[in-house]
Amino acid sequence: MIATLFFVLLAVAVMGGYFLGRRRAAASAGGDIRALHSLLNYHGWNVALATGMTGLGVLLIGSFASSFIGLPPEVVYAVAALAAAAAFFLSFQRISRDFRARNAVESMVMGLLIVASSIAILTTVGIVMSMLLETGRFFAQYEWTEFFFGTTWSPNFRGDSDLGILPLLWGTLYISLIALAVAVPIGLFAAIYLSEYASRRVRSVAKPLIEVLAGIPTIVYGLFALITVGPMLRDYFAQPLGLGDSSSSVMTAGLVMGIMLIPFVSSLSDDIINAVPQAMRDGSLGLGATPSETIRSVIIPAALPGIVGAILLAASRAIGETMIVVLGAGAAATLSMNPFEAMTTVTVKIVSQLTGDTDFASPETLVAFALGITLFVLTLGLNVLALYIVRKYREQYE
Amino acid sequence: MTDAAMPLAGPAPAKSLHQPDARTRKRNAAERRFRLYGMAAVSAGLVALVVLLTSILSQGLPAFQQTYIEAEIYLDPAILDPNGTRDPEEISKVLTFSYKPMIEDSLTSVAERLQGQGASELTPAMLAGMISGAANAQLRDYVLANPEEIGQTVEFEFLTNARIDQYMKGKVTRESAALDSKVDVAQLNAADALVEGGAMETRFNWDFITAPDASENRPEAAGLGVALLGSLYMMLIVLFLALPIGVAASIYLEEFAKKNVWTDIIEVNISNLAAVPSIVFGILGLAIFINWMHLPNSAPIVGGLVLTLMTLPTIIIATRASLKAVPPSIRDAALGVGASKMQAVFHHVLPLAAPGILTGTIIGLAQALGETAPLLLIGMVAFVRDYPDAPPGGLFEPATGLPVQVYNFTQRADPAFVERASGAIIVLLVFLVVMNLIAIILRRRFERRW
Amino acid sequence: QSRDQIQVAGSSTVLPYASIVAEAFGENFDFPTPVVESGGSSAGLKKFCEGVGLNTIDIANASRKIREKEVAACAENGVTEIIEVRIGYDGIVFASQIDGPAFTEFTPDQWYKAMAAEVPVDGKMVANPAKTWADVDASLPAVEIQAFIPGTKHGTREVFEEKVLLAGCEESGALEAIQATGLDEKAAEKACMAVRTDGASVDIDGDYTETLARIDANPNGVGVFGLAFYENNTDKLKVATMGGVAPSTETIASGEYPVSRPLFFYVKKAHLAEVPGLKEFASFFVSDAVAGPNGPLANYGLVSDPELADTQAMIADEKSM
Amino acid sequence: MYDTNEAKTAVQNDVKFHCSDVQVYYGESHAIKDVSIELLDNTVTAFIGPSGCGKSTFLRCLNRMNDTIDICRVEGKIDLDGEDIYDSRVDPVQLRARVGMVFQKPNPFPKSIYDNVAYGPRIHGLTKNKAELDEVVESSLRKAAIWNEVKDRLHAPGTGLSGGQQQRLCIARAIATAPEVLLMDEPCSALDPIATAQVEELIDELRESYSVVIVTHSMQQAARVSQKTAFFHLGVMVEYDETTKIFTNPSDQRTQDYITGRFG
Amino acid sequence: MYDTNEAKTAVQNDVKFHCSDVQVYYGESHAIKDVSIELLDNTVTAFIGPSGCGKSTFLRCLNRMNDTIDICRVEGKIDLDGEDIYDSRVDPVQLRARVGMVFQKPNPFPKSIYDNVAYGPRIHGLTKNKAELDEVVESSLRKAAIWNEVKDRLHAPGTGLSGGQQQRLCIARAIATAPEVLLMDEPCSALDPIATAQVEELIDELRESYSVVIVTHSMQQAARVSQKTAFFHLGVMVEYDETTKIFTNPSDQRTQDYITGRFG
Ligand SMILES: Nc1ncnc2c1ncn2[C@@H]1O[C@H](COP(=O)(O)OP(=O)(O)OP(=O)(O)O)[C@@H](O)[C@H]1O
Ligand SMILES: Nc1ncnc2c1ncn2[C@@H]1O[C@H](COP(=O)(O)OP(=O)(O)OP(=O)(O)O)[C@@H](O)[C@H]1O
Ligand SMILES: [Mg+2]
Ligand SMILES: [Mg+2]
Ligand SMILES: O=P([O-])([O-])[O-]
Repeated sequence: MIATLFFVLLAVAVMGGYFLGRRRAAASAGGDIRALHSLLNYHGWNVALATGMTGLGVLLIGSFASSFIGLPPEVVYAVAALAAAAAFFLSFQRISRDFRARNAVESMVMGLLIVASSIAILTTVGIVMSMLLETGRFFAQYEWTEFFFGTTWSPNFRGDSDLGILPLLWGTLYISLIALAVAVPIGLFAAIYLSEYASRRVRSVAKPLIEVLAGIPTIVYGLFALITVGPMLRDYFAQPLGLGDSSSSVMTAGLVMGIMLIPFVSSLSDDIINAVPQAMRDGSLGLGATPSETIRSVIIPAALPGIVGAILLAASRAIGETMIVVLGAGAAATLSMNPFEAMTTVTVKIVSQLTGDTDFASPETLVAFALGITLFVLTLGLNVLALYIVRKYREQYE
Repeated sequence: MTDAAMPLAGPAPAKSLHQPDARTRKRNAAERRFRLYGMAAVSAGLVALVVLLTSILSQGLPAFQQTYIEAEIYLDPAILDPNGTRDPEEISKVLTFSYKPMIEDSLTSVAERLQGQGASELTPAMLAGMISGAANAQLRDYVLANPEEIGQTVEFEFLTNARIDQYMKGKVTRESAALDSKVDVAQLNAADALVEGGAMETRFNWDFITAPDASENRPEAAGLGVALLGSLYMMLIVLFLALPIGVAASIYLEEFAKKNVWTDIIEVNISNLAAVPSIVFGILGLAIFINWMHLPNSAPIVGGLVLTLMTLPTIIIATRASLKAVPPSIRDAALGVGASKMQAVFHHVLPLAAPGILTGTIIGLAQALGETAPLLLIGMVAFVRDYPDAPPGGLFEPATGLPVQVYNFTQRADPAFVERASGAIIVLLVFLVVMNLIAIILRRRFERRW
Repeated sequence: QSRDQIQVAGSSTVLPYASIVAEAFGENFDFPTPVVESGGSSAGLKKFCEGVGLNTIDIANASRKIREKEVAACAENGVTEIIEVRIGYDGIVFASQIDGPAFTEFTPDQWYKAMAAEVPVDGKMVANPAKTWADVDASLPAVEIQAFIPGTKHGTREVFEEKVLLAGCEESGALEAIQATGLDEKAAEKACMAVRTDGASVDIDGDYTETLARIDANPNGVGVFGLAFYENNTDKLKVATMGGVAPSTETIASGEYPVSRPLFFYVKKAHLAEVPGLKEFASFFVSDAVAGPNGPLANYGLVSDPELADTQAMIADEKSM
Repeated sequence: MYDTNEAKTAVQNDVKFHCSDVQVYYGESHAIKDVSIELLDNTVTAFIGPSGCGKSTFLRCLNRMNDTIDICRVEGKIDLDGEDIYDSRVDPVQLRARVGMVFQKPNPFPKSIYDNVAYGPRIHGLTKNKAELDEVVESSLRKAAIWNEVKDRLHAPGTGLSGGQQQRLCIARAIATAPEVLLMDEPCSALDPIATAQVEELIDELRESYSVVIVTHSMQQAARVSQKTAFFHLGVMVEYDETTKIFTNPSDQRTQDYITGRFG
Repeated sequence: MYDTNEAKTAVQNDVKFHCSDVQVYYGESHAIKDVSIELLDNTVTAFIGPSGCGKSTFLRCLNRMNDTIDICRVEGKIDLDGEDIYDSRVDPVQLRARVGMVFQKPNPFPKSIYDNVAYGPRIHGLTKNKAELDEVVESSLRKAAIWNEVKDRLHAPGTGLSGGQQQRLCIARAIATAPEVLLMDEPCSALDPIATAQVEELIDELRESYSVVIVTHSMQQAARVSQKTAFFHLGVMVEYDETTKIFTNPSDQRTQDYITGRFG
């Protein structure tokens, strides 16, 4: 109730601030708004933003503080409302002909931008914090060397489990590689075709259609892998080649996951390729290059950072995917080179250990957190590498 | 300078434009191949889509149909109001379980009639068994609302039990029924007779879209209402938080932040967040939003926040890439006429980067809409029957989401849930397309070459 | 902060039963329908043990008994008084495609011989040589061994290992033979329960529907899953006897059928006074009309607890563990 | 030898820009070395010198456009009306509003022609209403000698213009904001003689109230429009003097060589 | 009035391009109207005319670069050595290899200077090995009068060059492919007189074996380097004749007005 009141009041103050700010600025200019340092809008925005940001900011800080010192919510709301009112009047008072409202607004917006980017950092901190404690508990109960260098993964209910991460890591790597081997060429060629060859009509239809692939729930892919692709691969490849007769396999999961990842590569790359200035294409075509030569040697290099970003995103999804792996690749943690054998990934085991039936204080459950942190660190390394590569090969046009 | 080495020494002998030379032919062949790969890639994507959609549609469309049966029920005072007081308090003490025998009794005559129409082994209990378990509740609600009708015979329309419904849709056959412990061939015969008599029909089922979930015993009554609302609430939160925050963060990182180790760390960090398995975001949400901030369990607000955090990296990565792709001369031009950097970005760079931003949003939202794992830990993978209120209050009330419903349906034992799972996927995809339609249209308008 | 509805979390095995009860509870009482989360016994208990207060859940479903360590962790967070409610039993059956090979009778020792990673041969442990069921026992069909057993996350797996593999190991005398190779008892038992990883046995990390789908796609496959799943799919599956006993609610309730496990839910006593309807829900859950042999739970596949009356009394008295 | 306009430089004008010891580096490479120069108000100053000698670079220092190039580093002191423009308190935005710029490569916004020109007045709030804005747009386009060509297609995209039209559009865009100083990097390079003459006329007109700095490769143009000329060579400002003096009697041999075309 | 080089036009050369009734439309607007012209081999042809009159547009027709502009539509017939270049059998790639182009706005690839120049020879397989390629790159850069400036930074990005340097880089890039016809859209607009002279020398040299078409706004330049001149006005080719003739005794009044600067 009080919350609703607060937000309604704040909204009114923000909107009112905008109009009053404009009014006052116009008045201070004495009729000729050109005399103002900043546009009327900025004066309005200045009051509005100052009020809104102060109100919300104090509210946030207040509720944060009250989670430690236990203030009643009424007090927090009251303080926030007062602060917002103060900000309103202060910012309103400051309006004058020479007041640099634009700069003020821009610094506030900049503040917002910084807050927005720090959310990513806070998320990371949150993730690490929420997993670190439990990871610590895990390593108190389980030898770290066995975890990192163990080659068997077989948790069991009576304790005394083997929880070596290596087979899981291997599975993760293998499945992701296959998925990327499917998604990257198809996605990239699709992006190229759509942005460079296809007519506008084809493009405007095909692109959103392919994007639907990203929206199909993964369980559908999983069942597709389980029911259709798995048996097919087994009957037509694995068995004739003598590579085993498991219908769940790395290959199944990888292929199906690859299909899901196509739009990640194609749509994002397509936008970036499309953004390469026409002058680059003209330059190359004018030298007698074919469109494909132009694409290969001029456009792709120029679009590289975006393309790498898209591929990384796809890889990230591959690493984080569970349902397709569970249904497509099985749940066996094996260290094998055979792509037609069942394997599993770190993420799958995070989910299954976390949602399983083992005692929640036992290493069998806690290992999920250790797996999470390890994966986090590993992907971090991967991303550093990617950043380095992009920096090295980046070609900035103009 | 040797003539051979120097191309400027003289032009190659003129060749006909109409007859490409060997090298050009080779290059053109390469060009055609390249183009073909592109077409093949696009077709591969489309074929995969068609295959998946076909299987979803063929399995899921029947879920939008449901079989109903008409029956006259004698509202027996002996059961409903044993004391004869007509006191609502008293009537409400009669549990739904007691309504079942009443239905059975009411149907005795119908059963006898049907025995003569080919369903010779039909017992009244079997006939009552053809009616959904939800009928009990339906009757009870009716009686509580109209206590004065007790003692009357009232005509009702009930859902049929899932097996009968599946029979009408051709999934249950006489052969399978013979083996099936949950249905009897006699019931199928009765169903045929009822259909002929006009007391049973299969028609479009809005309830599948609007009704709440139902328990495992009643696949026929399970709907997506709560899940739709939950997904809608969560997507609103994601859209209104992830898009502005993602774009703002990208703008700061790409346009304003000094390029130094710090921003490198943030950059790597964000792409790394994209690789964090979604369930870990659930762990985070549980720790931060529920255990620390004391937001309620199973609430769309928490789901929305968690999905926002999960979607952010996707939007940021896409946005940054497209900001990077805007040529610097555009920024120069704006700065040159005295625009501030902020103005240059918001007035010129952002509109040019819009297609990429929208793509990021489309893909990010698609991902967020289809995600179950993070919701698992914050209590949204649940059985929820009560609709949440309208926002803002409703954001804090329990709800599920469409993918959760899909997941739940696929976990259930009764085979009738299979079509409902696919039906839920169809609804989800329609939701996705509707949600992204604006983005798709906008993106098309912003796309330009320069 | 107030909250209207009861919050339940935990086992996905108990979920169907809990949601049947929740639905009926919502229909019959003036309280809102309880919210039943799934997510696994462990995750549910963990949430349960997070603390006392309205932002924590009221009931945890579990397909196993709460462990000592968990009780301790609970107590640490102030959750000291816990009411343990056993709602019945979950039977675990061995089923295959209805038109598939004749898997109709199994014994634990056959399963042990088929599933063991290593078996003792002449005083040495060697990798399990059995390729077909006929290799295990000539009376079984001569088809490739392809078993779909619950993954290591499932409580069912524990039951399977102990009540089938270990029992079969002992029965067949393999346990002794293993001990004869020089292992101590504990290690020998562990060896008995180690499942082969060469593909003959497939762990199912998903749920029983996955097992069902795999059997569907694999005529020779034998799946291990809950009775309720079988009962809802009798037209597609045929079930095998175990040690000569056919699984049914009666044989399981009487203890004749060896492979079953009890199902529980745990109630936070401190919440009984705070959350409207909590006590009513708990009593309703185990009432005869619901959990009795003719109630909707049994109808769905729960093996009703012969000692249900004790449980009802316990809830009435709010007797904690 | 060239036809210069001596009369106009008779009065000594105020100093607008005072630059001392300016150094510019692109990463390691030292592009501008020790340039010290005073640019006067109400004066057209021409920067001449061989391609790649640093004219654009120096020009971009004057309104801090170099800030946008990551690897570019500026040292030394540049004062505008006595205030150091590289001071940390200086808002480069305000600076650029006062010191406008026409870039060497025409860079219209991918917007309509009208919006291209109206952009500056809009963000600086120079007009009270739409009618005034229309007027500013029209007069700017007229001054930049492009009005006749675009008046029927004001809402067509600016990027769909010919090279020379784009260049004039950019000039119109720059003067629409009415800056105190206008930096023009080869504003007539893509223009035909008539358009060039019109732009030169514009420059001459602007001089009445503003200070103009123009980079040009055409000695004739420098001689025609400027009162002061600076000759750059390999990043060094070799000579800076009255245009008349530079073109008739340069004091440095390199200048002499350059203007007589004996260079290189 | 202008200083032209009559001697060189003495022999009558073969026709290289034969254009008749060429029309170009940008969407609705008719940018080139009824242009018929014969461009000769071993000849430098200059296109002159006011900005926006359609010079670039027509130039781009000659190697079908207009194909890349969606809204652009070309009608009429353009023959290269007797073959219609808009014929459906014609491969624009082969055409463009034979008819090279230097664009009005310098557009170096975001690659190293070396790779920019080596690009054409590489795709056309003009060199046998790295050493040969090096040689081609060097000689092209030398001819474009930029070698000295970039020889120490061949592997620096081409986009980090000054405007004039980029322009010369693009010239080097175009001649490295050794086309039969070279279309140059204001190749010297950003160049100082000395560099301009060097490029003009190059053009003169190229004429020995190729046909060159150059768009220029400088009458002097047209007069210096070309043997034939075409004057465009408002999309119409008003006059096409010997350069000497155009600059001394044009037959059309508009030409007369334009070259004497009385236009507009
Ligand atoms: N972004 C850049 N990165 C690295 N070097 C640069 C960059 N811009 C210019 N340079 C170098 O700095 C020097 C001066 O360049 P500048 O653009 O100032 O020349 P300029 O006098 O304007 O030449 P032009 O008349 O050709 O435009 C040149 O050697 C050029 O290569
Ligand atoms: N992409 C385009 N879309 C629409 N109109 C265009 C386009 N390019 C050029 N035009 C128009 O076509 C006409 C001819 O343009 P063109 O570029 O050929 O002129 P030009 O003679 O090269 O001029 P300049 O000397 O200024 O480069 C002009 O009116 C121009 O505005
Ligand atoms: Mg320059
Ligand atoms: Mg042009
Ligand atoms: O979900 P479960 O804990 O019953 O496997």
